[in-house]
Parts: sequence; structure tokens; C-alpha cells
Amino acid sequence: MAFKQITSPHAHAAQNTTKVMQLVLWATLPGLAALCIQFGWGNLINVVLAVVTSVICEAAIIKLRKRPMAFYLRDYSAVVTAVLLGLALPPLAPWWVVVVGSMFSIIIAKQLYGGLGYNPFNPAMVGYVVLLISFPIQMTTWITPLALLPEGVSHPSLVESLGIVFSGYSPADGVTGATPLDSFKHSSGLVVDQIYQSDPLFSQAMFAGVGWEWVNLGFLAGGIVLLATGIFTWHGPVAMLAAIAVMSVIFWDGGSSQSPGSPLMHLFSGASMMGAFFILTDPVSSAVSNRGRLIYGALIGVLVYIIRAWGNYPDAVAFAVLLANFAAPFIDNYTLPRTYGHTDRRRATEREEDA
Amino acid sequence: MTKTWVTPGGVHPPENKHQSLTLPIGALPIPEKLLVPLNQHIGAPANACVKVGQKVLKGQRIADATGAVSVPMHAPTSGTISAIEDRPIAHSSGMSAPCIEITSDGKDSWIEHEGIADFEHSNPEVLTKIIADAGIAGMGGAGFPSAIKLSPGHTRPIDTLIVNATECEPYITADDSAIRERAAEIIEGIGILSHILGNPSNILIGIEDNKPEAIAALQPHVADSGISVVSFPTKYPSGGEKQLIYILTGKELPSGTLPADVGMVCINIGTTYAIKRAVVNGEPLISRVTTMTGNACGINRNYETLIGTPVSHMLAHSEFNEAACSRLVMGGPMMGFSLTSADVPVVKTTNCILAPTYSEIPEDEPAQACIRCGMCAEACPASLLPQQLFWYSQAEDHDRLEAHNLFDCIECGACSYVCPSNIPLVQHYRHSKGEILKAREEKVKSDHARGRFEFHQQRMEQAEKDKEAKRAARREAAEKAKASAATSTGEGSAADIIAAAQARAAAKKVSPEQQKAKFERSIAGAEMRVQMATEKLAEAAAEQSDEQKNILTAALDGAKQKLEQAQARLADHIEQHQELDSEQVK
Amino acid sequence: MSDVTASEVVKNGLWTNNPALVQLLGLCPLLAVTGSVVNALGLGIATLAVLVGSNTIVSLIRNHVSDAVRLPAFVIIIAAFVTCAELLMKAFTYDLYQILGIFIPLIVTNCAILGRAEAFASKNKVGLAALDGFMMGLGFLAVLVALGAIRELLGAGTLFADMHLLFGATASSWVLQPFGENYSFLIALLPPGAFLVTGFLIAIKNAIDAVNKRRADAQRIAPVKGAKRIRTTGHIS
Amino acid sequence: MILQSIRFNAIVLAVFALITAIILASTDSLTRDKIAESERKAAQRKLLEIIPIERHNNDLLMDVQPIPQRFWAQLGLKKGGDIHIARRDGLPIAAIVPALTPDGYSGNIAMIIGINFDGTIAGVRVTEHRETPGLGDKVDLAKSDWILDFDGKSLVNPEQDGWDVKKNGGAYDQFTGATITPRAVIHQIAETLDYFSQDSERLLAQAAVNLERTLESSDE
Amino acid sequence: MIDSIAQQPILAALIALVGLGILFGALLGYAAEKFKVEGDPIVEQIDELLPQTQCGQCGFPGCKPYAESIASGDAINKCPPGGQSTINAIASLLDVPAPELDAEHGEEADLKTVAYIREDECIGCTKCIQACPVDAILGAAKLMHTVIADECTGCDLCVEPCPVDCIDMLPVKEGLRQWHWPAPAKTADLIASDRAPHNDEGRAA
Amino acid sequence: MQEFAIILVSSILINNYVLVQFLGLCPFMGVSNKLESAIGMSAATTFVLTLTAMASYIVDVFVLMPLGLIYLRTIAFILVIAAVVQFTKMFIEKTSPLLYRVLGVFLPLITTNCAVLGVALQNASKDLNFMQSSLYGFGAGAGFSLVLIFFSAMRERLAAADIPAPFEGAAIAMITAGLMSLAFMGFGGLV
Ligand SMILES: Cc1cc2nc3c(=O)[nH]c(=O)nc-3n(C[C@H](O)[C@H](O)[C@H](O)COP(=O)(O)O)c2cc1C
Ligand SMILES: Cc1cc2nc3c(=O)[nH]c(=O)nc-3n(C[C@H](O)[C@H](O)[C@H](O)COP(=O)(O)O)c2cc1C
Ligand SMILES: Cc1cc2nc3c(=O)[nH]c(=O)nc-3n(C[C@H](O)[C@H](O)[C@H](O)COP(=O)(O)O)c2cc1C
Ligand SMILES: Cc1cc2nc3c(=O)[nH]c(=O)nc-3n(C[C@H](O)[C@H](O)[C@H](O)CO)c2cc1C
Ligand code: SF4
Ligand code: SF4
Ligand code: SF4
Ligand code: SF4
Ligand code: FES
Repeated sequence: MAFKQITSPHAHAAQNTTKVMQLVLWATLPGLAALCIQFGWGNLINVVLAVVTSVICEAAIIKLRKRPMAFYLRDYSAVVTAVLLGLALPPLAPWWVVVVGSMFSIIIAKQLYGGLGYNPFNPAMVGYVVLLISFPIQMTTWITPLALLPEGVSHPSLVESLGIVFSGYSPADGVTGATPLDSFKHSSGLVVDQIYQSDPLFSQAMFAGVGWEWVNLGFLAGGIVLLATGIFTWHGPVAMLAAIAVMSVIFWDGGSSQSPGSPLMHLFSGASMMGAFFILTDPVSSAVSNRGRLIYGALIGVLVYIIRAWGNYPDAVAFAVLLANFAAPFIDNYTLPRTYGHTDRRRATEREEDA
Repeated sequence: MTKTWVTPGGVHPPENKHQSLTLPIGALPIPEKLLVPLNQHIGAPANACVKVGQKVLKGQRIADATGAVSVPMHAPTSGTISAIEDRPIAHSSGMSAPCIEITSDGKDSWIEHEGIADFEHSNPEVLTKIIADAGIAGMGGAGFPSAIKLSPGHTRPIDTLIVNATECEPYITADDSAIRERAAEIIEGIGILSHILGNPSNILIGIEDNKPEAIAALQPHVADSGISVVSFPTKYPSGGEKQLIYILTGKELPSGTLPADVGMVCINIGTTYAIKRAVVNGEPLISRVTTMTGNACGINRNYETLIGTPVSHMLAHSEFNEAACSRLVMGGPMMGFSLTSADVPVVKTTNCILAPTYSEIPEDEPAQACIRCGMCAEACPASLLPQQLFWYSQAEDHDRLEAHNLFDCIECGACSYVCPSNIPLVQHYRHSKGEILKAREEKVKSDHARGRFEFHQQRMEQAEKDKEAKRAARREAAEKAKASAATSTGEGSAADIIAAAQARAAAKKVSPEQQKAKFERSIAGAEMRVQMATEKLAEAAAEQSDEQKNILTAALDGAKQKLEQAQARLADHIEQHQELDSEQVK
Repeated sequence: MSDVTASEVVKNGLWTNNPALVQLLGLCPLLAVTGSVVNALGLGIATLAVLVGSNTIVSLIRNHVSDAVRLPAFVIIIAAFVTCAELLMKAFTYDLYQILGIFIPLIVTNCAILGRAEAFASKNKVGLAALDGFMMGLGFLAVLVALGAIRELLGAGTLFADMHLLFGATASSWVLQPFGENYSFLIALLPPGAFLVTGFLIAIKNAIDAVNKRRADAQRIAPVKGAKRIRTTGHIS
Repeated sequence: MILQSIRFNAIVLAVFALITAIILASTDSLTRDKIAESERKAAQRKLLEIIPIERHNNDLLMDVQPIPQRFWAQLGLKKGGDIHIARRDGLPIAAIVPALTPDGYSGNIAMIIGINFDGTIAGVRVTEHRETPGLGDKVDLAKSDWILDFDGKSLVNPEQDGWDVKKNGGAYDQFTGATITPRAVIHQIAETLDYFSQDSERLLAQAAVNLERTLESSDE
Repeated sequence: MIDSIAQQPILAALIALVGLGILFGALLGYAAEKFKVEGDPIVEQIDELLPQTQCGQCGFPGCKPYAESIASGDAINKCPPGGQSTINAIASLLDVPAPELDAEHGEEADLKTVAYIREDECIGCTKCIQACPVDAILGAAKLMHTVIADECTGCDLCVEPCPVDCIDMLPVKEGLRQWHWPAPAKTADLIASDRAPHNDEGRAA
Repeated sequence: MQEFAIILVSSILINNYVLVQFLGLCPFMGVSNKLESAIGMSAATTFVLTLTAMASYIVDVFVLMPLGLIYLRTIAFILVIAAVVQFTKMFIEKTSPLLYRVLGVFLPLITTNCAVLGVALQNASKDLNFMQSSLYGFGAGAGFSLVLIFFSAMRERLAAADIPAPFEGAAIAMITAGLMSLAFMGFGGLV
């Protein structure tokens, strides 16, 4: 009788990486649905296009590296990256924008580092930022939310949308417009109340910005599901949202014309919720320990606010995440938990003095 | 309800304990051949004190303890010693080690033995000696000789005795069933321990709340005995010594210390039973309760198993279906190690044999990349960062591993259990720990070698200098001789030649003092070698490696001979010179 | 060091020990001014000239300076050459000078130049030193131009734009525009693009080297293993 | 020992310094005029783009007047600046006014605006900006011809309301995806025209004075 | 004064540069004398990392000399007994990329070996004693020799001088104490085919 | 006060010397393999940068400008830098042997760090006052330190990554630096 030599433990929990990724995909559905309801078919097309490109790129690189393809593709991580990129891009962006972004995400930000688990930067955000910098026009053309469409105009149908994406018709008049953050940023000289009254994006909204609040609620709902299933811990998202809230309270400035906006607006506009629950929780590129993730999340929150309020970019989640990715390994070195039996936390760079 | 503390991390694998609890503890037929490994636990291996062919009785000592951390072995049944040789033993490596094979005579006749009924009046040292002689090693984990844990000489008095009845691993029910059936004896064992340790103020039996029957069985016996049975929520790995101490007392065992350093002793509940049997009944440790479980076996139950019973024997009596069995595990599914062969024997620490089917424990999936999800860190009871340990283990960055407290990992496997990427984390840690220890050892060795090399260089230099000096002296003498020859004779080649030859001879002839010094040096050298060889031999003897011992004995003899020779030569030399001197005097 | 041959010097400079791709020296100008071919060419030529000049002079004086002042002396020599180059560019290609800006004076601290002075010129004869300077400069120039071309093409969709800055008015028509008027991919022109393209160039070189090595390994007879062993214990009688 | 080392090394270095100094100083004296010439040309070029050499025959670089402090705010200037006057045969024909708008998408946009003394625009150039490449940077002539739209326009052509982007009902194009930059530029040009209408007479007077002064000094 | 100098561009340049030159030269001259370079602690650190087998395969008489040579710029990939791990350690110490072992100096052995003398064949010529760099061989002229296994570094320098070829390099036997878990196989190497190993439920039947 | 803050923010983040202005890249690539050396290099560079910014201001304003020798800036500044480095070395060696052991090896490298000369030249061309020059120097050093230290922490992490063979080493470091500078573009327009 001969048996295999296998290391303990022999039992394993049922969770596996593929399932984790699939769960993340399911959790994006409320957000995607909200996007589609508010802005038409655009994001769905983005997502599909990004997934196809990403999977092809991933497969090609794995092939080049002579690795077993099915095994690596099965982890669904490329799909998650693609879906998140697709959700972040403006609806009805030209097809080549989506393709270039996905290629950057998968090839440069992910596979050059060895694929899943090794990339120090969030691939989807790398793709997004590259696009934002390279194609500012396409990346700043947003669609008007459902509620604000002019009388008689509706979002393009699926077929029309496809036409716009693939052959570059421009959308009908009135269908494109600014995002709340954008709009807010450029209404200089007005006090906040005036902006709220004059801009329909705010005046017709419940609490943050028309359309956008629903999208953010969608991502919040998905995020809470993930939190509840233990895919990630609360530290990162909560720290980020708290940091944004605190910063916007500190600088609220009574709603003067210098005010960068209310906490509610910052929390429920742009990519705040998606960032908090889907982007900065990317386990691979974030800090590892819980304390580290608190710092990491807070750093992102602060950076998001700073760039939104005083920088060039109306929504800064992508930049903030990349900047924090950059700091993460450093944070990791100084946020080790206190191990059982030790009185102090150690630093990762500490050498054994008495050994 | 005593207060308990909650450890961080931990996991809740399916318990699967009911299967083996349907039947009471059973007994297996005595196997035809039993195999007692000399190396049953962490300490030094025991030294066989029987010969092949010798007849032994049940409970007769067949191997002596060697060195401090070691326990003796006893014959688990009566019979004949049929072999003393290397056999595969229960070890994760699957390697072989020396074992004593006993062919049972089927009579199972006990050697004469006698216990002490009123241990309260015995000297603790006497009791400890009994425990040591009974070969009792911890039955809950590492198999550390219990007598050492109990022996005095602790840095501080023991104020807490913790009895580990946690049995947090899935499947295993050895302790549970033992408590149900033998509660009285167990409590008596605890009484013995308490007596030996000078009646510590706290005696706690730690048990998980998934064993209500066992708790109920203990309750009547502990009433006003000063022992408290503390139950706490079920969570793996509450049974780890460090975790249990924290759960029961809220104190952490500082890294690198032993429970004794903080005034505690932690002992497995099965061990207390063995101690009772040893002290009160005079029986050495020759059997233990072992759970036989897993769906590849038709019968799941606990057996009172003789130490040395081959696992195959247990399987054979448990309706084992080899084809269905995905792996054979000694111990539980979390900490147990896989057996490569079913022929290995049960040892003192074997609390479970697990034979699962493929559907129970499938083959391991290939590991995916670590996505740094942190589930492992959430599960780690020691608050480590398993993903970082894994990362640095892959990078072979030993400094970082130590800075991340690799050596505080108790290898509980909770991290691997939850890892969604199926990474064999524990194996990585074990590998890295091994590598680090090896590197440390090699460092010591290489420092030693450097010292020896430097010494060698010095010696060679000295020798070279001596030689050079000698050569110079010779040259000088030759020249002098030449010069004198030239001046004195001037002509006559024959005379020249003779003179030169004489000069050479004179040069070559070392002064008697030099000669003597040389002999003395060689004696000193030889003495040093003898001494060195003797020391080595002593060490080797302690370590029990025969081969090395033979080599060294030979070497010692050689060195001794050389010493004698040198001495003899010196003596000769001195004699000669005395003669010479006397001649000269004459 | 004096046993290097001229052909080795050539190969070293251009490929094996390329200052930009292998030694990773002179990175700042390499990344900063390679937004277009013309910039790359301008700075590359200036660097080449300085390298040849400084290597020559350093080699000439190599036996006359003490260790203590060796470095500062070299630095002065290099700085003098750079200042000359700067003044000349200012006088004759003023627009290019404006574009390259601070990177002209910074040739002084281009580590590649001091590096060559230290590592090669101060140990070799004038002829070889000058050749080394030329080859290293050429290797550097080649990488600069390659980077410039790739980035210009990817980023702006043009090639050889603005060549009149360097070659006079006739060169304005050299520009190629393969992707049409409206093409632009800004990232390639911005700092991140510089790093990324350089990374890819290094990787390509690595890949080529790996292929060459595999080929060479297949042909070469393995060196005698352990051939260079010696006895640590001296002679044995 | 130390003194010797100090002296030796000092001398060696000094010799080096000496030689380099000579070389450099002579290179400098050789190239000095040429460099000055190049610098002048470069500085002139922008001005000449607005008021080509055919239209005037004075030295634009030299013929300057400071802007009175009360207009600084209107022109967006914090530290003031100089207005260049173009003349033909001594007669002032146009002024080149520096202006700056802080309302660009990313910070200040600096420009120079050439205005004929009849109130029409001779030309506008953006001299410094940090607008997004691909979006706002189209105000730069190097990127787009948009800035040439202003040539010949004046405060009355278009009317007051026309000085805005089309999106806001004005007469000028915005760029796809970028309204802020052009709007800022348009507004600032209008402001500058407004300033000019207030200050042109003083400028003319001052120009005459300056002319006299230069003539006098050249007479001496 | 300054003005008059400024009038003379060449003179000004001369004065400024020569002044700086003198100042600076003096400073350096002072520094050069004052702070002479002392012994190099890096040698000790490198020597600490070398395996101290003292086998001479690196081409130097012992590890220390090789350490000295590395400190003065020699390649770090010449020590086969240390193998890749030593190369990596030195590379990390010196902050340079780690090369592969130079095959001309030998290959890294998978197993550690020690010398073993077949004693009945030994003629007692003492050559091996002279060859051993760490004095790990015991014996006297005309008598059987033996190797103290614990002291032997496995350098195999004694093998070649032995006139009767009675020295073998035997692999050190790995006992239970030396054994430790090997590193798990890398996934990329594990899956030869595209299919993951199946869960063989069928075998249970 | 605000002006100082702006100078610091601008030189550390927005116009980061390494990632945006491309100065000091050689040490950035060369000394970022180990966190410990990166920290040492950072400290030494920041110190030297601040000191050079001050010293070159003095040389520029009190020697070169009055003498009309602007064209000698390069050569004069490089001499100043070498002197400052030498001085720092002596100073540290004398006052803190421990610090010297940590920083000593990095000091000579700084002479050829173009960030140092770059700061001196930029300050000179920007007509700053003494305080501003020193702050720019310090800010440049701090910015250099920030990215160098973070970068080395990241490179240490990459040591175990499964990077495709041609990209191992310098290539992936370049790419990482590229992605870092991509992130830094987010600071654009802050002041
Ligand atoms: C190397 C070693 C030395 C030990 N020395 C002592 C000791 O001197 N005194 C003592 O009371 N326990 C000692 N122990 C026992 C430990 O405290 C502990 O009870 C034993 O390792 C069982 O641990 P486990 O089964 O949790 O793994 C030692 C254990 C080991 C492994
Ligand atoms: C993860 C882990 C789990 C353990 N679980 C138990 C357990 O459930 N029951 C037990 O008695 N010992 C358990 N042990 C062993 C104990 O730590 C400890 O060694 C033992 O209780 C000491 O008693 P002994 O010397 O009598 O064996 C466990 C050890 C580890 C590392
Ligand atoms: C990254 C980025 C860069 C931008 N750059 C500019 C710019 O340079 N100039 C500008 O006017 N608007 C710029 N914008 C602003 C948007 O394009 C904004 O939506 C637009 O100016 C509002 O004008 P609209 O009224 O045409 O929608 C930028 C926006 C983003 C996100
Ligand atoms: C909770 C969670 C969040 C994720 N977020 C991202 C993300 O923001 N961007 C991304 O490219 N991939 C994301 N992924 C997928 C995956 O981690 C990513 O592809 C790896 O970074 C690639 O190595 C996420 C995965 C999980 C489980
Ligand atoms: S649980 Fe597994 S995949 Fe997740 S961080 Fe830990 S080791 Fe990595
Ligand atoms: S095996 Fe080690 S690292 Fe993993 S959970 Fe247990 S203690 Fe923590
Ligand atoms: S090869 Fe290695 S072990 Fe042998 S002498 Fe040289 S450094 Fe020492
Ligand atoms: S060299 Fe060989 S024969 Fe001579 S002593 Fe050594 S082992 Fe014996
Ligand atoms: S070229 Fe800038 S530091 Fe080397």
C-alpha cells in the first residue's frame, strides 16, 4: 500500500479564487444596472468589449509564456479587471478607447508583472488613467442622465449605441453633458446654493447628483454584499469614505463660492462608491494588513478629495488609487500586526539583533 | 461559568466527530508483529536494551532513555524480539528509522508490576521518576517527555495546571471518548499531577463546548476537588498550547518561552490518564486511545491501541477500502501528516488514523497565485501575515521572514484551510523554517571551519618558517665548511670532496636540542589528536551513531599509537644522547 | 584594462555595455528629451562630442593628477566641454537649445560621461579612450534616437518633425505622418511613456541577448568544469 | 605633510581651472554677440507674428511703455508689464498688450494681444498655459488655428454679447469637450479690448513723448 | 574693484575659476590627508557569507582571499560550494544583480559530501593530512587515517593526492533530524497539461 | 507661509524631480534595490541638495552675477557640488561615525546626480531669493526621497514576482517607474 505524501492541512474550505472573482462580478450587477438605466446601453457595450479584449490579451500572453492557458484563464481575474474598466469608462466611448485601455490594463499593468497576484498597480485603474491622459476628449464626454434628457430625446437604442461606438457617429444633441463633479468644479464664483439651484444636475437630484446617486447606491449595495461574504474586510472602504467625508466637512466652508462641495455630494458622486468597494479593495495591489488597509484607504480618501478640490481632475479615484498602490509596499513594512507572544509590533525591515 | 478569552483568527471546519463516537472504545486483536520505533518523539532516540531473539513480557522495558530529553520504551505485548532494524516510521518525511520488532506470542502476559495507591504520601520526585520510567511522553502533540515538564527546577513555582481536553481538530475523538469512559481515572491522574507540582492554585480542564457528554462525565468527579472544567466555544485551533493558555487565563506566552516560564504546565488529558495508570497501577505507557475514522473505513470508532500496532492492522479490522481512500493521515485533517505506507506503527502521539475518501478530502487542486486577499491573516490565530510569509518564503528572504515572526507560526494550517488559491502555505513555512535553521547550522559550521582553516594556515606558516630557518642554517654551515676547506687545504680535490661531504653531514645533522624539540612537538601534536579524538568519540557515543563511533575509535587508536611511537622515539633519542654525552665526557 | 582591443571597445559601446540600456547611466536626458527625433539627435550629438573630448583629455592627463583631485579634475574637464557645447548651441541652434533647456548643462552630470572617464579613459591610451568615447557616445545616441523615434511616432504620429531646428530650413519637409493628421496618443510623449518605452527597449535587448546566448551555448563546447581550481594548502610533499 | 598635500592639490586644480577659464572665456567672447542676436530674435518672434515686419519699422523690443497700476487687475497681471508699441515711420500703429487669465482649466493662461490703434485686433498669441494636451491646448497656435479667429475683431464686432463661446450664445467656437479654456481666453481678450479703449489715448501721447526723447538722444 | 574686473571678461573668468580651484584643491588636499581609507569592513562581511569550505575552486587559496578579491571588484560567481544562494546573498550585500554560477569553477553539488577513507586500503602516507585545509584528518605515518566527518567541509582536496585512491566523497546521510519539508512545486511546473488533475471520484467505486 | 507650502508641495509632488522632471534617475534606478540603501541615499541626497541650493545661490549672486559670468554657472556649480559633497563627507565622518557608515558609500554618487546640479541651475534661472532657493533644494530632496523609498519598497516586493524573463531587472523597474509617474500625473494642476 502506498499513499501520497501531502502536507497538512488536508481539509480545505470551499472558497476558491474563481468563486471570489465570480462573486465580485455578481456584485457589480446593481451598479451596472443603475448605469444602464441612467445612461443607456453604453456601459454594457464597454463591459462586453473590454471583457473580450482582456481575455484575448491574457490568453495571448499566457500562450507566449507557454503556460497552461485554461488554468490561468479560469481564475476570472481578467474578466473582473475588464468589467471594472468597462464600468469606469464613459458610456458610448469609441470602441478603440476601450480596446486600448483593456490592452494596457492586462498586458502592461498585469501580465508584465507575472499575472494575477503580482501586479503592484491596479490594472483597471492603470488602463483608465492611460486613457484619461491620452484621450481627454473621449474620456470627458459623458452622457446626460435619464432625468435630464431634453423633451423628446431619449438615450440611443442598443443598435444606435453600437453604431456610435463602432463607427463614430456622435450622439444626438443634448445627450452628452457634464458630470456633477465636473460641473461643480467649474461653476467658480457661485456659492454652493446657487449652483444647486442653477444646475439641473443638482436641483433635480435627491441628495447628490441626478443619476449619479443611483449609480453610487448600486455600487454601495454590491459592495455591502461583498463585505458581508467576507471577500474583503471593512477597513479599506470605510477608511476611504470616512476620509472623504472628514475632508469635505473640514473644507465645506459654509457653502461659499470657494467651497469644494458637500460631503454628501462627494460621497455619492463620481466613482466614490465604486472606488471604495470595488477598486481599492483589489486585494492584489492594496496593503495587506488590516491596519495597513486603514492607512491605505484613508490615504486614498484624502488624495481623492485633494485632487477633486484643487487639482485638474474632477474625479480622482483612479489617480488616488494608483498613488496609494505606489505607497502600499512601504505601508506594509510598517504595519505588521502584533504577533501572539510579542509585546511590540515589529517592522518588516527589522533585523534580528540577538540572533 | 469561568471567564474565557477569545483568540484572534481561527476557523470552523466541519467537525465530523459523530462518526467515531457511535461505538465505545474498542480493542483490536493483538497483531502478529508489533513495531516499536526507538524514535517516537522530539527527544533523542532510545537505546535498545534487548537482543534479537530475546523473549520479552508485556510491559518489559526494551529500550532505555538516552540523554535528558528521552523516554524509555516498553514491550506492548509478550513475545520475541524478531528484529532491530530500520523501518519506515510515522514521520512526515516517510523515512525509516531504527525499530524493535516484536513477534507476539499471543499470550499477552504482563511482566510483574505494582503501583502506588497512596501517591499523596509519596515524594514528588519519586512519582516523577515513575512517570519517566513508564515512558510517558505527551500524547497531545509534540510528544515531549512528560516527566521533564513536571520535574522541579522551574524558574518559578507552577501556579496553573492546564489540562488540555480541547480536541479541536475535526474527526478526532480519542480524548472525548476517553473522558466519557474514564473520567474518574483521569481526575485521579490530575490529582497526581497536582501533587507533583505542589498543588497549584489553578487547575483548569479546558474543553470545547461541542463535547457536552464529556463535560457531563467530568462534572461529578471535579466537585470540590479544586479542579474547574472550563468550556469555551468551538474553534480550531483552540487546543494549541499557546491558544489554550490565552483562552483560559488571558495571558500570552511570550515568544520563545515555555509555559513553565510563566508558571504554567499544560498537559493533554490522555497523558493524565497514562500518568494515573503508571503511578497507581504501575503500568508503563504501552497503549493509547486512537480514533480510526474516515469514510474509506467501514467502521469508525476509537480503539485502545497498543503502541507499535501497524496501521495496516488497524485498517484491516476496520473494513478499509483502499481504492476509495484519497490519502492516509496520521492525526487529524488539520495538523496530521500523510503516511506513505500503511506499515508504519502507531506511536505514543498517534491520536487518530484518518482514511478519508476522495469526496471527503479530494486531491489538492494546483495552487493558484496568491491574490493577497487576506483571508489567511483573518484566520491566523497567531496574528501573523501568512500571505507576506508566503511571499518572502518564495523570495527566500530569510531576514524578512524572521522579521515577520515566522517562528511564531504554530503550523496550525488555518491559513491554508481558508486560502482560496489552495496554496500549501504551511509547507512553505515548514520549508523556510527548515532552510533558516539549516542556514544557521551551516553558519556555525562555517565559522568553525574558518577557525580551523586559519589555525591550519598559521601552523603551515610556522612550519614553513622553521623549514626556512633550517635551510638557512644548512646553507650557512655548508658555506662555512667550504670556506674553511678552501683556506685550509687549497689543493687536493679528494680532500675537498671529503670536506664538503663532512660539511653537508654536519649541516644535516641537527643539534640534539633541535632534535629533541622536534620530538616533543610531535608528541604534543599527537597528544592533541588523541584528546580530540577522545572528545569526538564521547560526543558520538552520546549521539549513538555506530558508524561514526567505529571510525572514531579507529582514529583514536591510531592517534594513540602515534603518540606511543613518538614517545618511544623521544625516549630513544634521549638515551642515545645520554650515551653520546657520556662518551664525549669520556 | 589595457588588454582590450578596439573591436571590443566598439562592441561594448554599441551593445554589450551600452550606457543607456545596460549600465543605466545618463537616464535623465535619455528620458527627458526623447519626445522627438530631433531633440534626441541634438542632445545625442552634444553628448557624443563631450564624451569624445573628455575621454581624450582625461586619457592625456591620466598620469598627472593625484587621486585626491582626480574626480574634480575630470569634472572640470567635462564641465568645460559642456559649457563650450552649450555656448555653441546657443549661438547656432538657439531654438533647439531652448527646447533641450536645462539638459544641456546637465550633460555634466550625465553619469555615463564621468563613468567612462573613471572606468576607461583614466586607464587607457588616448586612441582607445577616444574610440571608447565615440562608441559609447554612439551607443547612447542610438538609443536616444530610437527612443525619440518610437515616442514621436506613437505619441504624435509623426517622424522627423521639426528637423529644421538642427539641419536648417530644407529639413522642415522631412516630416512623415503615417497615421494621418488627427492621430495622437499623448501618453507616449508624457513622462510615463518615456519610462515604459525604455522598459520595452531594455526588454527587447534582453530577449535578443537571450536568443543569442542560447544559440552560442548550443555551439560552444562547455568550458572545462572546475578548471580554475587551485590548492589551498600549498604543495604536498 | 598636510600642507604639502594641500598645496600640491590646490596647484593642480588651479592649473586646471586656469586652462578651462581661458578656453571658456574665449569661447564666450567669440559667441557672445551671436548669442545675444539669437536671443533677441527669439524674443522678437512672437511680437513679429502679431505685427509682421512689413507693417512697422521700429524696434518692437525697445519701444515699451509700462502699464499703469490701476489696469493691472483688469489685465489679470499681478506684477504689471510692458506694452510694446509698433510704429511706422514714427507713427504708432498698434500696441501689443500682455494679459493673463486665471480662469483656465488648469491655472493661468498668459497671452499677448496686438491691438491696432483703430481698436481692431491685430493678433493674439497664447504665450504660456498648462491646459490639458488634446483639449484646452488648442488655444495654442501650434495646435490649432482657433486663435486666428480674433484677427480683425473689435469691441463692436461682434457686439458685447458675442464675446463668448457659441455654447453660451457667443460668436466663437468652443472645442469639443472643452469650453472652459476658450471661454477664459475670449473673456480676457474682451477685457483687454476694453482696457485699450480706455487707455489708448494716453498711450498715444506717451508714444509721442518717447519718440521725441529717442530722437533727442540720437541727436546728441 | 569688482566693476573693473567685470569689465575684463577673461580676467574675471580667470579669477573666479582659479579662485574656486584653489579653494577646492586645498580642501581636497586636506581631506585626502586627514581621512585616509582604512581597512575594508566589506571583506569581513563577504567572508561571512562564503561557505568556508576552503576548497580553492574559486581560484583563490581559501575563502578569505576570494572575499578580498570580490571586495576589490572580482566577479561574485566563482564559488561552487556556496552555489546560487551565496551568490544571491553577496549580490544583495553589494547591491548588484546576481549572476549565475561560473561553470569554469565547477558546479553546485546537490548533496553535501564528506570524505571517507577506506581504512583497510590506506597505506598511511599522510598526503591527505597535508591536503586537508581544516585538519579534519587524523592519522600518523604508516598508520591508517580517518576523517572526522563533523570537521570535514567536503572540499575533496584530499582525494586527488591519495596514491592508492582510497578516499571517497560520500554524500552526507540525511537523517530524520536533517530532513525538512521541500518547497512545494511551482504551479507553472506542476501542470504539464492544460487540464488540472481531476478529482478521481471514480476510483472510489 | 503659504508661499513656502506651495514651494514644497510643488517641488515634492507636482514637479517631482524624479518622476516629472526626470532628474536624478540614475541613483533612482541604481540604489533602489534595497530599502535600507534607499533610505540612506535619500537622507544623504536631501542633505546635499539643500546645502548645494544654498551654496550655489551664494556663489551665483555674490560671484558670478557681479562679474557677469553667468555662462560659467555650470562649471562653478559643479565645483560647488563637489565641494559640498566632500564637506558633507568630512563633516559626517567627524561628527557621527555611525551615520557615516550608513551614508558614506552614497556620498560620492551624489556628485553625479543631476538632480543636484539641476536644482542649482533651475534656482539660478528662476531668480529666487535665498530662502526660496533653499526650500526648493529641500523640496527636491524630499521629493526624491519619497519616490526613491517607495520605489525601493516596491522593488523589494517585486523580487518574488513571476516576471517574464526579458523583463526581469531593469526593464520591469522602468515600467514600474512609468506607472508611478502615471500616478503622479494626478497631482497636475494642484497649485
Ligand atoms: C525543544 C523543546 C523543549 C522543551 N523544553 C521544555 C522544558 O524544558 N520544560 C517544559 O516544561 N516543557 C518543555 N517543552 C514542552 C513544551 O512546553 C510543550 O508542552 C510541548 O512542546 C508540546 O507542545 P505541543 O504539543 O503544543 O506542540 C519543550 C518542548 C520542546 C519542543
Ligand atoms: C494547532 C494545534 C492544535 C492542538 N490541538 C490540541 C488538542 O486539541 N488537544 C491536545 O491535547 N493538544 C493539542 N495540541 C498540542 C498542545 O499544544 C500541547 O502540546 C499539548 O496539550 C501538551 O500536552 P502533552 O505534552 O501532554 O501532549 C495542539 C497543538 C497545536 C499546535
Ligand atoms: C482630464 C481632464 C482635462 C480637462 N482639460 C480641460 C481643458 O484643458 N480645457 C477645458 O476647457 N476643459 C477641460 N476639461 C473639462 C471638461 O472637458 C469639461 O467637461 C468641459 O470643459 C465642460 O465643458 P462643456 O460645457 O463643453 O461640457 C478637462 C476635463 C478633464 C477630466
Ligand atoms: C474585491 C476585489 C476587487 C477587485 N478590484 C479590482 C480592480 O479594482 N481592478 C482590477 O484590475 N482588478 C480588480 N480585481 C481583480 C483582480 O484582483 C485583479 O485582476 C488583479 O489585480 C490582477 O492581478 C478585484 C478583485 C477582487 C476580489
Ligand atoms: S488566503 Fe491565500 S490567496 Fe488569500 S492572501 Fe492568504 S495566501 Fe494569499
Ligand atoms: S499555520 Fe502559521 S501562519 Fe498559518 S494560520 Fe497557523 S499560525 Fe498562522
Ligand atoms: S570556492 Fe568557495 S568555498 Fe571554495 S575556497 Fe573559494 S570561496 Fe571558499
Ligand atoms: S592519502 Fe590515502 S593512503 Fe595516504 S594516508 Fe591519506 S588515505 Fe591513507
Ligand atoms: S543622468 Fe541624471 S542622474 Fe544620471
